[in-house]
Amino acid sequence: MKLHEFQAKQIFKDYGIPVPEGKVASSPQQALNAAKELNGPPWVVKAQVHAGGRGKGGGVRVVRSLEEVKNAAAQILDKPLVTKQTGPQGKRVYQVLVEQGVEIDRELYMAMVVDRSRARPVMVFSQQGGMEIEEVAARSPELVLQQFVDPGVGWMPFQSRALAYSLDPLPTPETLKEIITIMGNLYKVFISLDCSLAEINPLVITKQGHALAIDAKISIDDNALSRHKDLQALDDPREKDPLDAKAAKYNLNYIRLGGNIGAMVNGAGLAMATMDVIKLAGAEPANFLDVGGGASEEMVRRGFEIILEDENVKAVLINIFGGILRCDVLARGILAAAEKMEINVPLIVRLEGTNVEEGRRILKESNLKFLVANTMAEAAELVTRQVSQ
Amino acid sequence: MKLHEFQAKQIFKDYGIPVPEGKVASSPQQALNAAKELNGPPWVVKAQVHAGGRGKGGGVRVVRSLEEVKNAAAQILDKPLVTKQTGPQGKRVYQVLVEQGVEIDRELYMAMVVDRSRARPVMVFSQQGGMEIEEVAARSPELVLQQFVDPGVGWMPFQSRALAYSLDPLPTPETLKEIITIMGNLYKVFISLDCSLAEINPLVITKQGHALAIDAKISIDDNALSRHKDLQALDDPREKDPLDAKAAKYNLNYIRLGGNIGAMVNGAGLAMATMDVIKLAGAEPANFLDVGGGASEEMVRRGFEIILEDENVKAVLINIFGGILRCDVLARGILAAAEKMEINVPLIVRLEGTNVEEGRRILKESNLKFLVANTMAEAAELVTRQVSQ
Amino acid sequence: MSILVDEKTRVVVQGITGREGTFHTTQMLAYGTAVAAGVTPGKKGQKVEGVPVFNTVHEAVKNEGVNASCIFVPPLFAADAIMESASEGVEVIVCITEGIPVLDMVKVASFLQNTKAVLIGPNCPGIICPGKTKVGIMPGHIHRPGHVGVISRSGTLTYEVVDQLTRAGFGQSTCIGIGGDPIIGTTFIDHLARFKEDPETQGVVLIGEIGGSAEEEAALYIQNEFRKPVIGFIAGQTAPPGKRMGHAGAIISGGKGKAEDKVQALESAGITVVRNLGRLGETALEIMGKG
Amino acid sequence: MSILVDEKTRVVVQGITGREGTFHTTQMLAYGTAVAAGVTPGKKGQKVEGVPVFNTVHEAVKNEGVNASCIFVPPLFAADAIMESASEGVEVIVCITEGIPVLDMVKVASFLQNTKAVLIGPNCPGIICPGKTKVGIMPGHIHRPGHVGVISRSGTLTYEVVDQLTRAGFGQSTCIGIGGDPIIGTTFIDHLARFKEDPETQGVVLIGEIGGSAEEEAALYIQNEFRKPVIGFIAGQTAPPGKRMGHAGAIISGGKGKAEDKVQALESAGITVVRNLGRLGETALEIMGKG
Repeated sequence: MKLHEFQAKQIFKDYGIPVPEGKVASSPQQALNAAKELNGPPWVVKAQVHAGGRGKGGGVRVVRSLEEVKNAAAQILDKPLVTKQTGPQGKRVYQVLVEQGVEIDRELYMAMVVDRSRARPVMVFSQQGGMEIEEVAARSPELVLQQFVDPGVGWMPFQSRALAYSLDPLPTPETLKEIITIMGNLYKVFISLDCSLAEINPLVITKQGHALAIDAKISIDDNALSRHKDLQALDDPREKDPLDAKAAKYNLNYIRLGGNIGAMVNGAGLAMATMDVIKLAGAEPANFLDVGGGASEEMVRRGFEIILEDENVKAVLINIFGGILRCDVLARGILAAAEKMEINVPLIVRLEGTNVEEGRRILKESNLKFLVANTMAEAAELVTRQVSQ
Repeated sequence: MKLHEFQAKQIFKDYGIPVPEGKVASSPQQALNAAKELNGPPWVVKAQVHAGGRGKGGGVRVVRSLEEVKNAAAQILDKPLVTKQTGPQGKRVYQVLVEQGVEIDRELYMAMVVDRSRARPVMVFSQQGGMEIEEVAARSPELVLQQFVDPGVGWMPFQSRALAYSLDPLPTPETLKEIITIMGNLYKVFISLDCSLAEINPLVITKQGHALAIDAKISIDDNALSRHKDLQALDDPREKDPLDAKAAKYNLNYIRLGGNIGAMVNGAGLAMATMDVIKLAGAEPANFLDVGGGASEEMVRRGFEIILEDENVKAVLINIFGGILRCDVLARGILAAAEKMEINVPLIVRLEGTNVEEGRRILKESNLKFLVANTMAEAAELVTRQVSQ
Repeated sequence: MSILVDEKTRVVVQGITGREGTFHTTQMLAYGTAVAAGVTPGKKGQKVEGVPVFNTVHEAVKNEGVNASCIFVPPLFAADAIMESASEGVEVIVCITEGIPVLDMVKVASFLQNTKAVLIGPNCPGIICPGKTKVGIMPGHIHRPGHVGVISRSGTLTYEVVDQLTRAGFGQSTCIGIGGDPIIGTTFIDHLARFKEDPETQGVVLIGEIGGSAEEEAALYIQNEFRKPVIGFIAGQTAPPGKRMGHAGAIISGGKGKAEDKVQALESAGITVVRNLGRLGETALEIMGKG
Repeated sequence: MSILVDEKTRVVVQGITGREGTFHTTQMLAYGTAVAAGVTPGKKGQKVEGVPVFNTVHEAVKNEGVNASCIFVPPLFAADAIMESASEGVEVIVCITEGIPVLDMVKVASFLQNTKAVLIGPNCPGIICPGKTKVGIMPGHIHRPGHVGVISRSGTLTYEVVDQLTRAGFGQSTCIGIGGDPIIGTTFIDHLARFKEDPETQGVVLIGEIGGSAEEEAALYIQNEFRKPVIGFIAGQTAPPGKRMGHAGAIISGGKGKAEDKVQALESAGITVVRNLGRLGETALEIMGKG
């Protein structure tokens, strides 16, 4: 689960990572009121939306008068924000963060993620922070340092020193101390909240010599959310496609895509391979839907409904290889959905694996109209036929 | 640093380990008042003193009337408590703990220490708790279970289950849950407070089916005390020999013994070996004193003073092999002490190692009277001569 | 021969009294697996399909001599269950559970370093030696005893591959789903090394997917160390870019993880990569000859 | 030859600007040790006796190619200093610091498992190869190059032993103080194994003390694996029982740790044990012949 910048900054504040003074606003007038309560000019007005590249997309404005604060907020809230991560349709912005501007001397980069091959959290740090960090990493890898955390000891002071003393030129001892404190606290945020990402880019050193998190990005491990009741409240369903949100509600791993072939598959790997097959057949998948291993009849029904609610869908391919998900459960879920809604598109069903006989029998004995594919290759052929019709 | 039972029980309470209701008292009248505020009869009156074996020594009394509470407290506070750990002279008791009695169904044993060869904390658990636990361990080791803590993960629920489900017969699920909770909390106490020992013996199951820490023993790692300001206040200097207390004040590793040869040595190993030599020479060491590696002139002076303040001391052997402690520092410390107090006993000095020439010169050029030993063997001979005179 | 498990393997099912645990215990027993014990704390004395239930893995080891475990406990308790088996000396631990928090798996990985346990999974279908034993949830009937080893990050995709292999006439020596999570107990390389030493295994099918760098590392290993024929498949060739872990994720991965990179890594190691999954069976016939 | 360090060893002193760090840097330089760098955070650019000071061990490794460390930082910061050196690939770490909390050392022990570092200490005098190098605080002048290896849990007691060896005509190949704390980086056995392989070492003096079971374990190792002559000494034969760690300590130690038990363990492994420390030199002459 991604957090908004203002939510992440509140967490930073709670954990002793300094952030600029700021307030969140949902309207130009609220933005104006917020600016009045903050020191300025300058102020910064920032779109609160789950998408990177806001700066280049016009979602971050530095302004020097109260009037400009209001105008900037109005512009950001008025129309969808388009960045390289949102696609051309952009994303609607519901809130802006109004902050005091700061005078920036240097921009650093600091983040924590889990390194999968080492199975350890790692802090990534660079003295060349800012929007171009990935280019820095590709061009000058020696400027991007990593410190891996031994779970037996946690984050250690020597690791903070190894990173902070790499700064060239070296800041004052006071500034170094602030940066070192922020490193320890970022680790605490990461571990305490089960983060999959905690990123500060840029971490700036102000002209006054203070370290400050100018941006804040936190993602929470969805698998750990159930042990963080307080964080669940930070979810912003408006950030999701309505069908994605509905799928999330039923614990379905669904991503809406642009095509016209709906797909319901069990297992992420088989789902991806099924999408590949659809594409190779010359069609476009309308979605990725992994109903998962432990899917209940209810989840299958909801998943099927969600696929059919997508008006782009012209045919549906169900590709199930039963393992922990049993074919009979799948069949009953499909029938339960079919009872409640009309199915106007061709349905291609390919069932294999655990309890396959029972699943096939249930479908066969129902009133449901569907085409049977016995293999992936056959499924691909049928899809091609639907597309070319 | 050892804690009193009532101090350890307060910590247990703070960490969610249930203990009987109780109050501490310094006089029979206070004990009576305490009992009135507690449910009873019965009550238990327990000597608060840093020594094991209180039960057998008469330091723990179960009483059934308020009058008896007062009498028991009076008896305990009146004369030194003698147990197998105090020596025949016993130890004076300054406080008693008055507690509500509980009806005991079973007595278990639970403790946490660090296992030095595995370099890990270990929880020790037995269903045969009580005073005879060491005999149980020797006779029926299969009744004493151990779970080692991996520092990378801390105490895990499976470890609590491995211990708790060993109970035979198995208590009710509710009681098991209480015991499992106590295990997790005992680990938290141990790690959070830098304990060298956290022990509950007995951990009882009451007739009502509740788990309760009837006794509590906590020792804090002296090396870690400086990062636990709050715990430092729990030190009870009355528990120490006055010379031991003075030595502790100056960070000297001093233990008063019964003999007549005072000894000042650097390094615990050499100090022990020097004691061995004194004994082999037919004399008895008056003390163990390791002035340590980083000893300052001030520490040497205080150490020498402490040795001389022991009226049993008939001769002093100084055996220093300079390493991190330099011989010149040692010599200056001795002279500083000699300036302030009269030295009426023979002094045997054996100096070697770092800056030995400078140390010898300083002593030689002073007014101090002393005998020089060039080797351990020579030092032993001189000691023998002093003893036989 | 087979790798890791065989007909003598005695399995304990952790979480045996749960819905999935009970269902797949029945399935495993039906396949012929020696499910010797189950564990659910507090349920000692019960039986599931005739299998005795214990409170702890310790009891299961002591009473039934189990040496492999199959875990069905819920995600927030699964890390603890893995460590329990490992601490009791269980040699092969198969964790079926999906959705274990990543930081829990960081702890598990650290813990396992000090044990002799081999962890398969989590979030995996398990391991099967056709005709001998099945420790996991894969549908047994699609497998045949034979000489192809299968290693896969995916669950159901593995069934698809095995099904095609069987239909093409290729039996399997051992099939292992190593799991699809970011942190897993064993990698492609761990099992390739075992297949290398297994005389019964004459070729291997390796099924990867986008994300991470396990396939690239496996390619390097195969190029340097592995002489039996290998067929590869990478799922997600047409997948849109997945969740990005900020800049940090991209920096850490060094740009690896895309399907095309993996396909190239495998191909430049001399491995035949199947691009259309429907054609895997045919490709096996071309590469490994008649099954 | 010598073990672990020699004249080519390049040493970084952690905590070089402190009182002890500076003093013993001077002493080590005087002995001929290649002290190539010092570390004190924030003091980069200073020099101590001509030795350049850096902010981190990383800088010391990069700029001066150090491969051994000698640590003088205060007890609450020493665990961190050990891990810093280990994480930078420093191969031999000597920690002089006394008074490190035991739970800090639990972490250090766990951390070192994943590095190639050999930790000597803490609470030890260090290691010396007479005539070649000294990484530690022992008085250099009492040592002579030769063929006796010395391993000791004690600091000053080691000097006493070395002094007697030298006076009796026995030089030393390498002398190591492994440290007197409950948790130390390396044990008697680790170094016995190195002396076993070192052709220059013809015999070993092993100096133990009461507490723990390291001497008993060493005795077993010597009996089974070690063929060179060994002389043992155990300090604390007349010591009163020390601090008791409740019943738990006694249960964990299984009653081991008393001087007499250790003497017996050594003697029954065929090792000559000196009971009166004053006679160690003589005993060496008897056991190892003329030095």
